[in-house]
Amino acid sequence: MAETMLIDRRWIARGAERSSTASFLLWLTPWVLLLGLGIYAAGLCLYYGLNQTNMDNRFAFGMWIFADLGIIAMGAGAFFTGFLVYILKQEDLKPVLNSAVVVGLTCYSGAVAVLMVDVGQPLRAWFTFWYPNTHSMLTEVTFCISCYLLVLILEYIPVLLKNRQLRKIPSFLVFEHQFHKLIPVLAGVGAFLSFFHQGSLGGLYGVLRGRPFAYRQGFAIWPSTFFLFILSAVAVGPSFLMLVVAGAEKVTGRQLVQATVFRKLGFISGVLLAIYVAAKAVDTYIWLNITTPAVGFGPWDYYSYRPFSSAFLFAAMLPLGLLPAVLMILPATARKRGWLLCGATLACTGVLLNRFVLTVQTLALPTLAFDEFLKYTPSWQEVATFGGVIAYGVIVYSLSYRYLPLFEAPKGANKNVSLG
Amino acid sequence: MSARYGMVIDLDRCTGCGACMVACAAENNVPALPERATARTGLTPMLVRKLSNGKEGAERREAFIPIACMHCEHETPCVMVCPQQAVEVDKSTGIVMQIPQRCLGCRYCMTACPYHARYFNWWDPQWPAGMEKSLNPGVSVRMRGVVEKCNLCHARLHAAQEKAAAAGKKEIELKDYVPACVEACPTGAILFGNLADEKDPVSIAARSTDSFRLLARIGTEPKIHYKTTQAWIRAQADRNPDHSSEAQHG
Amino acid sequence: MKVSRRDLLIGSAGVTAGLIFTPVPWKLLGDVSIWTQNWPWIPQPSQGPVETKQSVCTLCAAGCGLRVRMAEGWPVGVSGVGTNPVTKGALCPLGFGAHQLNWHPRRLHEVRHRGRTSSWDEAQGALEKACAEGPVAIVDGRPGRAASSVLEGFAAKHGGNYRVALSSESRALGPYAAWSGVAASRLGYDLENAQTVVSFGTPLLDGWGTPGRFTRMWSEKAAGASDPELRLIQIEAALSRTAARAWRWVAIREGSDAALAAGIARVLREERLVAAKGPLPQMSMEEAAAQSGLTGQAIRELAHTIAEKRPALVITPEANPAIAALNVLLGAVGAPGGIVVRNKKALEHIALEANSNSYRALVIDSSVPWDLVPRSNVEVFRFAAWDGGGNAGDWLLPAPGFLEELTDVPTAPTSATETYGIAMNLLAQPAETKSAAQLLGKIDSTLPDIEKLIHTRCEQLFQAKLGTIHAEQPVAVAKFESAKKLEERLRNGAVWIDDSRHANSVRCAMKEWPAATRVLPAADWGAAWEAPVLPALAEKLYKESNLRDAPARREA
Amino acid sequence: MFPWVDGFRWTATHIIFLSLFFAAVVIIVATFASAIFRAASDFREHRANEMCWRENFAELPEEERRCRHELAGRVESRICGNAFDCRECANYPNFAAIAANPRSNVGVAYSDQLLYHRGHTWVRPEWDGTFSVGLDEFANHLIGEPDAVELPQPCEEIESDGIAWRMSKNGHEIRVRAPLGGTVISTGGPGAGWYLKVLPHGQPNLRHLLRGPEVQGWLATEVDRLQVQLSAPNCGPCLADGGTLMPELMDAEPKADWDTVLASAFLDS
Repeated sequence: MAETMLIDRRWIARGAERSSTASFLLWLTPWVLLLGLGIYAAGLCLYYGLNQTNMDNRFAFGMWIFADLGIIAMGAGAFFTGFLVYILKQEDLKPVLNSAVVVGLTCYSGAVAVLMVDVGQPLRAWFTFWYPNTHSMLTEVTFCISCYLLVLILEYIPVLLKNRQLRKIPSFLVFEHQFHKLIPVLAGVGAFLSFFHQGSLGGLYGVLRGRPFAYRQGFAIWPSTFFLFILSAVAVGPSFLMLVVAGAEKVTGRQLVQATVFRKLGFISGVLLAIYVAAKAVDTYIWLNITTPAVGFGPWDYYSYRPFSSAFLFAAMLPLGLLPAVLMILPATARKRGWLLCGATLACTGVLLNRFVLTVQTLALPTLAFDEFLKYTPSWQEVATFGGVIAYGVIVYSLSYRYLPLFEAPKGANKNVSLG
Repeated sequence: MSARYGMVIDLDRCTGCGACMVACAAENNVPALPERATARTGLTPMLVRKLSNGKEGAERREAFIPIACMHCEHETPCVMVCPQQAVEVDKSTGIVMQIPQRCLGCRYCMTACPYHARYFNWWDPQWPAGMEKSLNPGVSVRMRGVVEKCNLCHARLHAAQEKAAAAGKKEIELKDYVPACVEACPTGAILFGNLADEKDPVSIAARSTDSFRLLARIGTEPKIHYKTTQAWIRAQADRNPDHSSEAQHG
Repeated sequence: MKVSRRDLLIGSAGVTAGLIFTPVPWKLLGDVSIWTQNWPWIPQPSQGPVETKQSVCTLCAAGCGLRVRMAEGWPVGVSGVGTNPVTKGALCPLGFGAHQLNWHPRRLHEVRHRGRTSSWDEAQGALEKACAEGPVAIVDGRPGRAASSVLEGFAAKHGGNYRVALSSESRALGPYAAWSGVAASRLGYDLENAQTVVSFGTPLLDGWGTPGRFTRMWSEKAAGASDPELRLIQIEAALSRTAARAWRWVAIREGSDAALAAGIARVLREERLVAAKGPLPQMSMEEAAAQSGLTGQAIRELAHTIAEKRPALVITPEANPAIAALNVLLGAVGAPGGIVVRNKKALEHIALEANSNSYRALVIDSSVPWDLVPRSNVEVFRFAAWDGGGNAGDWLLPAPGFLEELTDVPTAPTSATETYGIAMNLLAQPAETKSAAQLLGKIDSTLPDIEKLIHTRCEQLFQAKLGTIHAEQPVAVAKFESAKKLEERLRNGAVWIDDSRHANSVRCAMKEWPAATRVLPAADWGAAWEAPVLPALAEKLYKESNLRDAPARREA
Repeated sequence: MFPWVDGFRWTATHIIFLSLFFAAVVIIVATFASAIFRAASDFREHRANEMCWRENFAELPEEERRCRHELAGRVESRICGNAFDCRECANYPNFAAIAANPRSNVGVAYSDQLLYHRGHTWVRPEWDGTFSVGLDEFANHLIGEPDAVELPQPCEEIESDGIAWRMSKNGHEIRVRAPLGGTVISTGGPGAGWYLKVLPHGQPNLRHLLRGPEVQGWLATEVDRLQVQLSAPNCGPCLADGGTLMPELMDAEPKADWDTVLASAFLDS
């Protein structure tokens, strides 16, 4: 607790216990290095063009798109927790709210950053707003993600202004005070936006009638994957949030939230996951028996290529879908932290697998009769860029945890003790 | 009246020489790529691919199939997905036009295309010193980072239209508008014309019994038709599972 | 201080907010995107008007009709000439990229002596010295050109020897020449009248002979038909392009062509399928079957199929008497639809012998295929427009490139009729280049100059009053009022064809059935392409796609 | 709407999609803007200072939000909910009626003539209607001789619970809260024994300031906490009997976590 060990004491919330500056920097170092490498790799791709990657005309989307879809699904915890707390008034989830905002912000900004490297002409990204093709799912995604990223930044501001030094500036403090009252509005808009882009990310592949493996029927302009993605995202968001907080607890060696919060997150996650698996099963059944045969493709033919056997299909549904749901719902297992986290991990893995299958397997599978099954391994530049995003997330979260009251619940609660 | 330009490619006449590919590249100022380029990163708006009946030894049969943009008529996949209208169907010609100056390079259209007829400029277009003098006038060079594909030699259509306009005609003479690949084919395997015109040889050929379209059941109604008398070649039109499951595995 | 900080923050926020309502950021965005569309390192094609010139391709001996689109004096595209009766608008795949060849990175711009930069004067000195010291062989790749007679004339005057590097197609006609005594350079294939073509591994559909001549015919008479007018039977170990598209593909063991030919010969004779007499192959049916890997029955059926639809013509990619003999058996030599003799008297060209050490030096004309490496340790002067890598010889002399040289184009080796065309120098010849004829002309100024030779040849054509000039409309030579007019037509890309039929009887005397000779399998790059390098765009065929195998690297 | 797009035609999807999207944008921007405007108006109407104080108060740990009556021993335990503004406290009179039962021997001197603010300042009414403001003994013992003092200029306005003046010692910034609001008449300093003379606007209400037994209890808890903070971590308060504070504590104990000590002593975040 001596000043020398905490050079940055004055920036850390009063009374908050934090590890010594040295050990904090030690923890940051590897992540900063990884981030540096990622920035270098991204720089290569921007300067020399995408020939730095191992993508090609047939594998036009690679690891990055998978990463984006995965990251954003994980980031769904942000809008969903905000929705629960502010709209559905689940006050007891407040302790993880700030944390959720930071997770969401890092996930979304990271994903957008990768997208900017992924496109061939990043400087023309704004054309989408200038010549929007409203039939395209990607337009929906672009509009909503950029919009929701703005929302997340705004939601992050009050958290940021809670920093001990920043709150000493009256204008900040007053603004924070006023802005905080309006946050529910943003939470509502954010929920609306991310609802749509989580969906349109699913639609992205569902509309590809040229790729019968991904193509799905649906309602109005939206294929069924639109709704499945929303469902899976909100199902897995709380799980991921739980894992992040648990990770933070592991790293800091402190208990940051009560077990009841975990229980609640787990329960919500579990229930939604169960619904998702059910819906997914129905969708898969329709797809196997109606959608795919209609365009002259044999559904089981998709799974006749190694390593994408039909085990993939069932894995995503049972051990990585139903099982975690049960683990997180049943009181017997949900009471035990270990089982709860295990369930959350499985759930996240399942949804990631689902995203992987939809992005990568879709492109690997042949469409023309004389095509063959394609293989693709990302180049080090792709991997490094992705690693950079992970590092970026860890760094931002660590800094936020250290200097902002992520978990310190507001003490404003006025408990009056009556006379005597 | 609006035309619907399309082709009927006689696979029985294709010897797989590749003249169409080179002629197409020369006409459209497609650069030759750096050493690292492969068959999967190449720029071949017109691409001749090999077909086989999957058998070995004396039983083996091979044929060749030229693949270019199919200029899908219905729910054109690439047009539907492009976020910023960089692809559009020209209503008066039915040609699917790629607008490289507007393309963001997101490659969504490439994943959408079931025919893999779209190509991404992975490298800066470059020519050996002086060779840029031999570039075809009227066809602008595409920059790195954008998607390109066959646009049915739009420069030639433009020339034909100007010629017609100069002669005070509305309709162009089809003989003035012959895409490079059609012109180059040494066996005359590629028949090009206006599918909207009942009497046009191409629409007659397209209606004949031994003509077919690739993945027709997907329902995008491509305007490139193929034609063969060989059953095993015809069988490659659709992805017949039981055929593929024994033939395609590697 | 506190207040000022607040003002600063609010102020900056206001500025950023206000900026959005000024045109500045939007203009900036626009300019940036325009910049991405005109990167300075991206070349802009010329906008100049395009004019079309007609000529004859000189990249191999086939002499295909060539239409060149020129803008601002540079070729911007080539295509075939539809009115050319032989090629009917076809070109080989490489031809379509040929207009970029002159900028090929391997283009020769300087005289090289054993890898070092040298000068024309030194080269000329060395050649003069060589001529003075001993016999010099002058090797020509395409005999019959005006340039050829310059080379020939020089050889004659300076005690040298004029030699020809025959193309495989010409060599393939050798056996018939040997049996009939007619010069191989006068023989050709009358494909147009053949009904069955039996090819022993000849890339007939892949640029053999005059690309387009056979392919066009095949696509009109054979493609896709179950019982075609023209039957193409491909006998080959590998499933080549031609085998894949042939009416029948007979898959045999590598290098067993002669054995199969013997087998077929036996059946033809024993079953009286042919009238011809003459020697029989020693090889028994069993042996033939064993070697070729076919059953005796299969061979028998094959023989029947061949004999069924006449005239039948057997074609080999190389000189191979053991197979050529089949043509004698089938009576295809000297008959319509077989191997015919062309009208014009041509000299017998003396082929370059394998071991040419008896000379003081070799002068190799740029028309000689780069792959020809005379086994010889004498001084070699090789003319070439491009460095094919590897066998450069002592002197590497930069010759005029594509469209840079005025030359006439004589009959193609496989043609059934005499033809004649003129390829104009549509591009100015670079100062640093000289053709072999030009250098020899500098050494001996009395040699005739090509321009004049072409004049005289046109004069002769005009006098003979034979054949037709094929331009937009064909015009009989007899209809021309002057040689000048005729030459002008030819200079504008028209081609002369001797379409007057003359029955030339040929008698082949074959002592005994020829012994088998090894036949090399045809390369994937079947086109009779003779330029040392391929056009840059050709890589679309083998690197940016899986259509063809990459050409063998010559550097080895 | 998009005349620059060739062949653009309005379709139902355009209208739905774009209107939804722009509605979202408008809401977002409007929310942000209104927050800014509200904050601005708070400053204009001088609510800002009090809001800051209340925000800070909300963040204070409980032991620093004890009710004055608990300190005076009138009630077992009570947390203040009115940011120490007893004028707003409904129960104040009832509690005030109960007899005090203060703790003894505080270990730091205080005077019954002075009214104390929780930020360790005192207020003394002067004969001329002005009020002197100074640092109490506890603060003096902590800081001793400050390295620098940054006092407001005469005629400057200070607001109750706002920052009255700043001092620094050994590189620590100390922000002293004003016990009452008004116009600064004149400024003293460490030497003078008082720091400011303030002329309040109208009749000042000093009810929120501590007096008599409350002060004793308050100082006692302050000293206790100080002991805890200064003693090595994880060992309870030694000298539970109090004892007297030594002067120039900050110089005496440079190693201690003064940042926290000062923050809690001067009710800073």
